[in-house]
Amino acid sequence: MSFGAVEQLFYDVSTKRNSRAAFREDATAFAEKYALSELERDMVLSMNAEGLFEYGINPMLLMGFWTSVNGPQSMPDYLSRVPTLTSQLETVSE
Amino acid sequence: MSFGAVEQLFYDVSTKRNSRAAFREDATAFAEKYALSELERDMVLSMNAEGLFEYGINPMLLMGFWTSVNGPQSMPDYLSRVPTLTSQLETVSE
Amino acid sequence: MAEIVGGFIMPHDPLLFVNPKKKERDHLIGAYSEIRDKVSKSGATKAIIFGADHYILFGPRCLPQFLIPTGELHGPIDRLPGVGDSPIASDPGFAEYLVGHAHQSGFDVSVARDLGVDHAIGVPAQLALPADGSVKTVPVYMASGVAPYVRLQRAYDFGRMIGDAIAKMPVDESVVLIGSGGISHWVGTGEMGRINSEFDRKVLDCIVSGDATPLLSMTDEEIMREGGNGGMEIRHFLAVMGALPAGRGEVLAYEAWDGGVTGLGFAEILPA
Amino acid sequence: MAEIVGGFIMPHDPLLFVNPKKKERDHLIGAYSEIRDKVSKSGATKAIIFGADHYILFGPRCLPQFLIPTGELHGPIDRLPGVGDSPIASDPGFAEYLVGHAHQSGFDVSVARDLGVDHAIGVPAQLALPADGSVKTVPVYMASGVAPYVRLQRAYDFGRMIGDAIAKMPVDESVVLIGSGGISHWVGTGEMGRINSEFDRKVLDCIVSGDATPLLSMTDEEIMREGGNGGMEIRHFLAVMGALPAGRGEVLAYEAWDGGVTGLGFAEILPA
Ligand SMILES: [Fe+3]
Ligand SMILES: [Fe+3]
Repeated sequence: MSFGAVEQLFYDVSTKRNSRAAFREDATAFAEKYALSELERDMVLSMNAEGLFEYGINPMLLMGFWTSVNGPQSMPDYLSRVPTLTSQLETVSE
Repeated sequence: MSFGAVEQLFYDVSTKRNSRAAFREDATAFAEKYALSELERDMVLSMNAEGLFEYGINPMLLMGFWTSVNGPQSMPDYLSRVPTLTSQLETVSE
Repeated sequence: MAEIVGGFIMPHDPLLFVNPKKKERDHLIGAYSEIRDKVSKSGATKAIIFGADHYILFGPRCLPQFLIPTGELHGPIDRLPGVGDSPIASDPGFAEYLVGHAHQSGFDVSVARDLGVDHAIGVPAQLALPADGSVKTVPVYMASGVAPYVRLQRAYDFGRMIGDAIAKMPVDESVVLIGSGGISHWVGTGEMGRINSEFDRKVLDCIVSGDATPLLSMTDEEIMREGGNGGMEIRHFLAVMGALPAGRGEVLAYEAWDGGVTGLGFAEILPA
Repeated sequence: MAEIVGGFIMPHDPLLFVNPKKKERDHLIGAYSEIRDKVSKSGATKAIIFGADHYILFGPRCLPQFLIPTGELHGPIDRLPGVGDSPIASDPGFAEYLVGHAHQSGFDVSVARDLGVDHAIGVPAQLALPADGSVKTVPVYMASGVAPYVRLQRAYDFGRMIGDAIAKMPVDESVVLIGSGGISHWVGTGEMGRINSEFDRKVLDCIVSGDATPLLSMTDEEIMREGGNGGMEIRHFLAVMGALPAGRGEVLAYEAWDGGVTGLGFAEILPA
């Protein structure tokens, strides 16, 4: 899986001004620079917080990516979508 | 000393296309983004291979920076300027 | 001979500074000042601050278990209201000594030659150390925010190794150690906003008693469940405890502050 | 049960591929093919390649002592004539197993979740392993190009730990180990172009005898003086020797090739 490429994209968007601007301008074109699987690309482009969290993306990074793109006022929206950590722990321990 | 800032500049120029172009276009403006001391800035802007080597910059990085800026055909010029590693070892062991 | 003159734990919660709900917080900001006074009175000349990267400084191409910056310092680069990005007094020679001792002792610490620190290091450095730069800081980044996480016992052993490094320094120095981290908190997960005071008390009790065993015997899954992914930062407290074995502690302030999302604990650990 | 079926050392000198002086080199390129055939015949399913970063992959913000990439692989990103940047068969599960075993054994290996490798890993992976992807590669980057350098004994002990990890794997696997590095060479220093055959022979003699002691007892200053800053890469050979203690070696090819700047040695190490 190319999990790491998703995190690299999120890291770039969260920490680099140019990457953030480029992603906001044309997310599809920006995502093409990363070796994402089709599933990954779809989750990234649709800002699928639930799917990305369950996929195992680091939650701090996912939140940083989300708020970089949608602004800090989008936090309630993010939190209404993202699953609990506990739900993931139960998945693991089953 | 801000040694690390010099290496960060060299690393960026050696490994990032945009940084290389920006340095070639306007080295003085590019160098201002890094917290260099006056001595360091002078050595960088004058491409002072001898001084930078003696200052302790990693030789692989220094060579990479030099040839990124001046092109691979500049290697003989670089080698005619750069001191020997042995000369540095003697300095250290004295 | 160098010696450790004190240990502290304190949070670095950005919300305490942003204060979006405009809640009363002077008593919490005051806890940083109280520690600053204690550090001043201790005669400290050096500080070692253990903190986490939150996937801001280090990207997916290099995720270190332990990392010590050996150059000049400034931060926090993620500026906070009241905590600007300004220089942090550093001591590259001391940082390099610690790196060398770590390598010699079998700890494969990574280094940064040029690093602006984030709020995990910047908040304690700017608020809990004297403003005159008389205390030189060495940050130690530990993998507490991004997996694979440093193992709990390894965090404790790292602190022991740091204690040994200080004891063996041939020069007169007085060192304070700071474990920077929130207690229970969930960051970027559906629980965000939950604070588990029971977990927080358990952690603070260990610090007060000077017995790290209950912390060391937790699994990461337990910590995640009871303390959240942010609670993984107890590793930083374990490093301080490892350097001050059997040192008893005192809680200076604790609050499950409703202006933020984190159990905020401030404590002092005295050398045994 | 998994086992190590063979060890190899080989160079990764870019000049061998660029060949700026148009020198005869088929016999050297042929040595890679010879090793590839041996790997095929050994029935290997996994390869671990020890290499150096040359200040290309990791910048001044994070310089690891040891780093294992745990994601998908491709490279070399610094494309060379005849060695394109193409996928390298990987096994994230095996990489994660090695990281976990390292951490459990007290080696604080950093990880990369997403990394294109450079020529140090890419050259052996593309030229010395079967082209059909049947051998899955795990790279191990060691600090041999940028200070602070991994200590020699630590490099050897790291190899021993890897040998232990393989011995304890609960599945059937056949593993080859590759130490990737030139012998004497000076990179970016005034000596560049000098090759010290005497140093090269000393290193190869140790590999042939299976006795690492003469290498382990060198100081870094000696290596720098006699083998150059590039000679620090003997750490990668020491890792292979540590995993194959007392394994005797055979030199497959050696040349102080005048088309480049590096003592080029190819050797096989057989399990004792
Ligand atoms: Fe934190
Ligand atoms: Fe090399």
